[in-house]
Amino acid sequence: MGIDWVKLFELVVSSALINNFVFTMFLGLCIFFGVSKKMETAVGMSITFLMVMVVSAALSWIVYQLIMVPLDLGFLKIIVFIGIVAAFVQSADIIMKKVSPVLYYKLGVYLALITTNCIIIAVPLHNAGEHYTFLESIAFAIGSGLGFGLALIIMASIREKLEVADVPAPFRGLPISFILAGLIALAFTGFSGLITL
Amino acid sequence: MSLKPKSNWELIKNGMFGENTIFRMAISLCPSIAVTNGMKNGMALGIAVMFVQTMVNATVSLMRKFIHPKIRIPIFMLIIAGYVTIIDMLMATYARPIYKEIGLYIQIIVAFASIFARAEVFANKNKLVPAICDGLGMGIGFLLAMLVISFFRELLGKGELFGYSIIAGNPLLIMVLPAGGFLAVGLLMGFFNWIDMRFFGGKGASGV
Amino acid sequence: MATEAEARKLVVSVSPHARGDETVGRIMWSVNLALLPAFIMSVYYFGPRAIYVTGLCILAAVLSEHIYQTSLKKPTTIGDGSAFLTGLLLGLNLPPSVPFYVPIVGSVVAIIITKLLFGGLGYNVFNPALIGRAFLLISFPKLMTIWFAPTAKFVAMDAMTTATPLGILKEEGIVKLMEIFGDKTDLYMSLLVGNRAGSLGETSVIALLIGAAFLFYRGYITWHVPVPFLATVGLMAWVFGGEGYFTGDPVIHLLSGGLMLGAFFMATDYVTCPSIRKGQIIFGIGCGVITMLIRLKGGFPEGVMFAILLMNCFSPLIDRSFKPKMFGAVKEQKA
Amino acid sequence: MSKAATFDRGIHPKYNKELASGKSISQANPPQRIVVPVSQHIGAPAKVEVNIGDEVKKGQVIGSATGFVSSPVHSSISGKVVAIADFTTSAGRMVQSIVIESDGKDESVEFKENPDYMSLSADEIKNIVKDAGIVGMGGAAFPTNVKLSPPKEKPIDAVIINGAECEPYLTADHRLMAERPNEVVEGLKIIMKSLGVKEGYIGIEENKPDAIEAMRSAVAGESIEVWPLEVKYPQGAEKMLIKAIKGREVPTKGLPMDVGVVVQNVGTAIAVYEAVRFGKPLIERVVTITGNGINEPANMMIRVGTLMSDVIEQCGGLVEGAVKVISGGPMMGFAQWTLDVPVVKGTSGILVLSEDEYVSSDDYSACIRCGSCIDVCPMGLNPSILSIYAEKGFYEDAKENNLFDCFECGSCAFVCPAKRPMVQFMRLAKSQVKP
Repeated sequence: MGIDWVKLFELVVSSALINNFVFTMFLGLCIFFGVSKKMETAVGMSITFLMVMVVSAALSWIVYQLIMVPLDLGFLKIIVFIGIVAAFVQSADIIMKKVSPVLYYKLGVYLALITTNCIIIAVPLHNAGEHYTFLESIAFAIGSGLGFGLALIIMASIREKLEVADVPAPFRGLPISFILAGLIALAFTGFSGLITL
Repeated sequence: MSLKPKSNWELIKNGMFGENTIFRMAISLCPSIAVTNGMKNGMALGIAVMFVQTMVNATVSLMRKFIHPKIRIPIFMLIIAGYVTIIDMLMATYARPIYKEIGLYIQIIVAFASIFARAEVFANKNKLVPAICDGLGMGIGFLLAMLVISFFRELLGKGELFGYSIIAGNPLLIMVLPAGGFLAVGLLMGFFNWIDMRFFGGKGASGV
Repeated sequence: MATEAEARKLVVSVSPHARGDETVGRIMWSVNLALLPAFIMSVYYFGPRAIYVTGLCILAAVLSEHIYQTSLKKPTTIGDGSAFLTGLLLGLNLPPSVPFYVPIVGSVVAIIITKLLFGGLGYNVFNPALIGRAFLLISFPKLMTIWFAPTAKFVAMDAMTTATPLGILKEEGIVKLMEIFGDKTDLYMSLLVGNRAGSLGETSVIALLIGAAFLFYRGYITWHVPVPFLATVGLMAWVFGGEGYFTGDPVIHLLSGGLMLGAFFMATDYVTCPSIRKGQIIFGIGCGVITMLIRLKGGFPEGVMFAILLMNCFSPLIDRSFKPKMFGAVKEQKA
Repeated sequence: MSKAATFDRGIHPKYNKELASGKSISQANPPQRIVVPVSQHIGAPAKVEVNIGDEVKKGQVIGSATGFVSSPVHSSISGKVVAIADFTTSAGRMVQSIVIESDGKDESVEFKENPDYMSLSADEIKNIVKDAGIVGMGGAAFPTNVKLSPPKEKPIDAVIINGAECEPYLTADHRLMAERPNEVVEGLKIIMKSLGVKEGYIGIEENKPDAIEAMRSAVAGESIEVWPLEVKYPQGAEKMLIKAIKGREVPTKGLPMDVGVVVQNVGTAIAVYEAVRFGKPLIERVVTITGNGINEPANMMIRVGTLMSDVIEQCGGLVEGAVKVISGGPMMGFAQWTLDVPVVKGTSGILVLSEDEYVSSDDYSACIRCGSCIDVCPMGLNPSILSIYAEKGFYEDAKENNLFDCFECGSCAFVCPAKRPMVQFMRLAKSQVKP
């Protein structure tokens, strides 16, 4: 069975840069604006997100393609996917606490935030909608995770700089962050057309 | 939050303005940009959220005596997911063209922090009628925000409202694109903060 | 004796009591001056439209800064020449044919949204002129891509529309480009003097180089950004720009598009590029890579603007990752 | 050695040394009254040893050292103690000071001469230096005997005499080297002896060829090298000087002795020589009085405690339009609000700026991140970000960016096109966080 590596690679790049979740699909904005204030949290969040996204995409794909599609239960995907994500996050939380308290101390705080985040649930939903293969689903999850992490880290580094800027009072905090995100999105349109899937 | 119980009208008003999900609380931001490139889409999602919010609040309020506190989170999740599935299927059936554009975001209502938060903070502690009012207020507030944002974006970006041509000439295409969405929300947010500070002595949005 | 000192009102301030001559205004006006040759060439090739478009940009930029600052009761900073520079750069980056509202919208977006809302000069994350142009390109894709052949006559715009060399290269290939310009030497010469379609101020490479040389001489820009930028573009054009590997023509890519204007006048913008030298080299290379990526593979014929804007996003991150080499840094430090 | 030694980065301000560099050292008139602060040095203040009404002689101890890092003070005239109270010093602080009214006789206590000084032991030298109240005369005023007593685990292998005098305008060290080179060398030899060091260096900026010449002939036959240094500010900062001559970098938060070097100022070397050879305490020093705001620029031997107003009067007074009086050089000196402050052991110059030399930094603007300051900071810091943090009150962040390695040389402020008061920002931040 031949694996189309080029397509997988393009999928990763496209979901990371061109169709960046944050800048072109507007997902995960709460987290994006919420945790991009400090670099350290942004990095921790990015790592956690990437891992959770990949694992939940894999689990969801298995459940969806191997159980739900054959049984014609596709309409239940929202409930099932959120259940999978919640269960996985919960167990990851418990396992991490037991196995690596250090890692838990560093990343655990973000885990709690993840279940209610649309970006995690969007990946399996998108995969199901596009009928991706297993590997494609994983590639999409990796790309999305990388893209989200990239967005978070860029945003955090700029916001650290903005922290000391004389932003007019009504625009301080969230409004200027939105405008900033808009300008970054404007810059990211430069990537459009780079890869057409 | 408040010490004395509020009247039902106050609850609705609070949701609409005081604690407006998007402009004041700054949660559930994703759809504020994703679906606001046209008023039709914005309204559709706003109504969907209003429906889910109100129903979830009502259900949680009714069931609050029977839900064991330890498992309340998964239960809330299930309730929310249930209603989202209902609205998802309803829209898929009866509003096909709109659903094609914003279907993913309808499904993602399931992960809205605002809906979960109201269930946890308010509905779980209050009787049915206040809970419904709270949900309705929050929902209307959300709908209003959607309408305001999409009004500006559609008008500036396409020169149209609800798809009807309003101004001729070259519109600012960027406003209906992702970048313009962020810009519109940011500028509106700053504008509302300015009004709040200038005329009501507020300190600007809490939020992040 | 105390009375003498008090009567004289001695000034007390913190050291140092000697200061260099450089001021922000002097730097900004020098950059404006350095753009003069390019502006003159744009007037030569595109006629009064060049004055009209650039003038509108400058006027709108300076006015919006002034109005914003006075309405917020802040001291106005239009004297430092930075708003003028933004307007001038934006003007030189526009096609000659745009209707009057395009320069105005661009300047307002550049000054108000990109610069002043972020806290004014020094705090803006993006190059204002480039954001202004990107905003316009996305908003008015048709208007912003109507190019005119340089008429080299001081007449109204009656010239014929044509595509930019990069546009031709992208859509129809190098053969067509040669057909239009004759042989390679002719092509290079046309590109060098600026006898081609393009944005107002980007066409004349010679004029831009004269300005850049002036800035180098004054020490306002260093090689750290432009040289890696140009080198990367040249290298990538050579390696990936042709039919096979290592067959591309770097000269065409170096001389066309907004590369010279971007590399010397906009990527070097103090505020939005990294301030540490090592970081500037990374910044320059990044600009070059993205430029060529977009030119060769992307959806736009020209990538300089987006490349610089994208690297602007990374500037704070780059600055964060590179620290200047500290005197007496202790090597085996344990955290 | 074809190229003059130097360090990385730094700036080239206008030196303006020609105002005073040609003026031979002249003797100032004995003052009618002196004000002697008990703390003219880094470390514990001296303890007052006289009472109001006491008669004192020139060279008499009037304040005694109160610890290891401390230094005694002596009267520089003969007369009567008239007041002991807090007075403003040139650094702008209020310090307990002893005021002595001259009796006009200029009687001196007897100084213990010692022609055979090279046979003294290291400890004897240190004691003489300490009792003579000698402190670093370049400006920092660190007690010299402490520098001569490094802990055992930090062996010293070189002594450098700092003749760089990189501060613009100032010429006191230049004149001393040109006029009294042999005493500098003798002082250096004494210091080397007390530290048991074989290598001695004298670093001089190239813009003082006559001083280099004089020192070269004075060191003939000794194991001492004279090094011309590139003309660049702050060449005379200890760490920069060591880097230039020995190529060693003093580690961050470290001292010169951490790399086995002791640096002493030219004036200090002469003071050491005079103390050890003639038993003379540190009661006078050479001060450059210069700038376009003074009528007659000069290099003068001035008694410690003489009021600045007194000195300025002897130099023909201030010109019309003099706007700023600075104790020290233009880069690191202190601006004065009154001229009734005494010349102390660390006062290297009195600089009077006229209107056209004066640059206001009142209206500064936001940092435009041009990076000029990063290019010149001799310590390799990022002054731009430090100043922004200080400006906005993010003092902890400033500290994390090595705020405390800044020694306030002012190079960043000098080059800053936005005219930001960089040094003020650094001091503000330093005052708000613990090192």
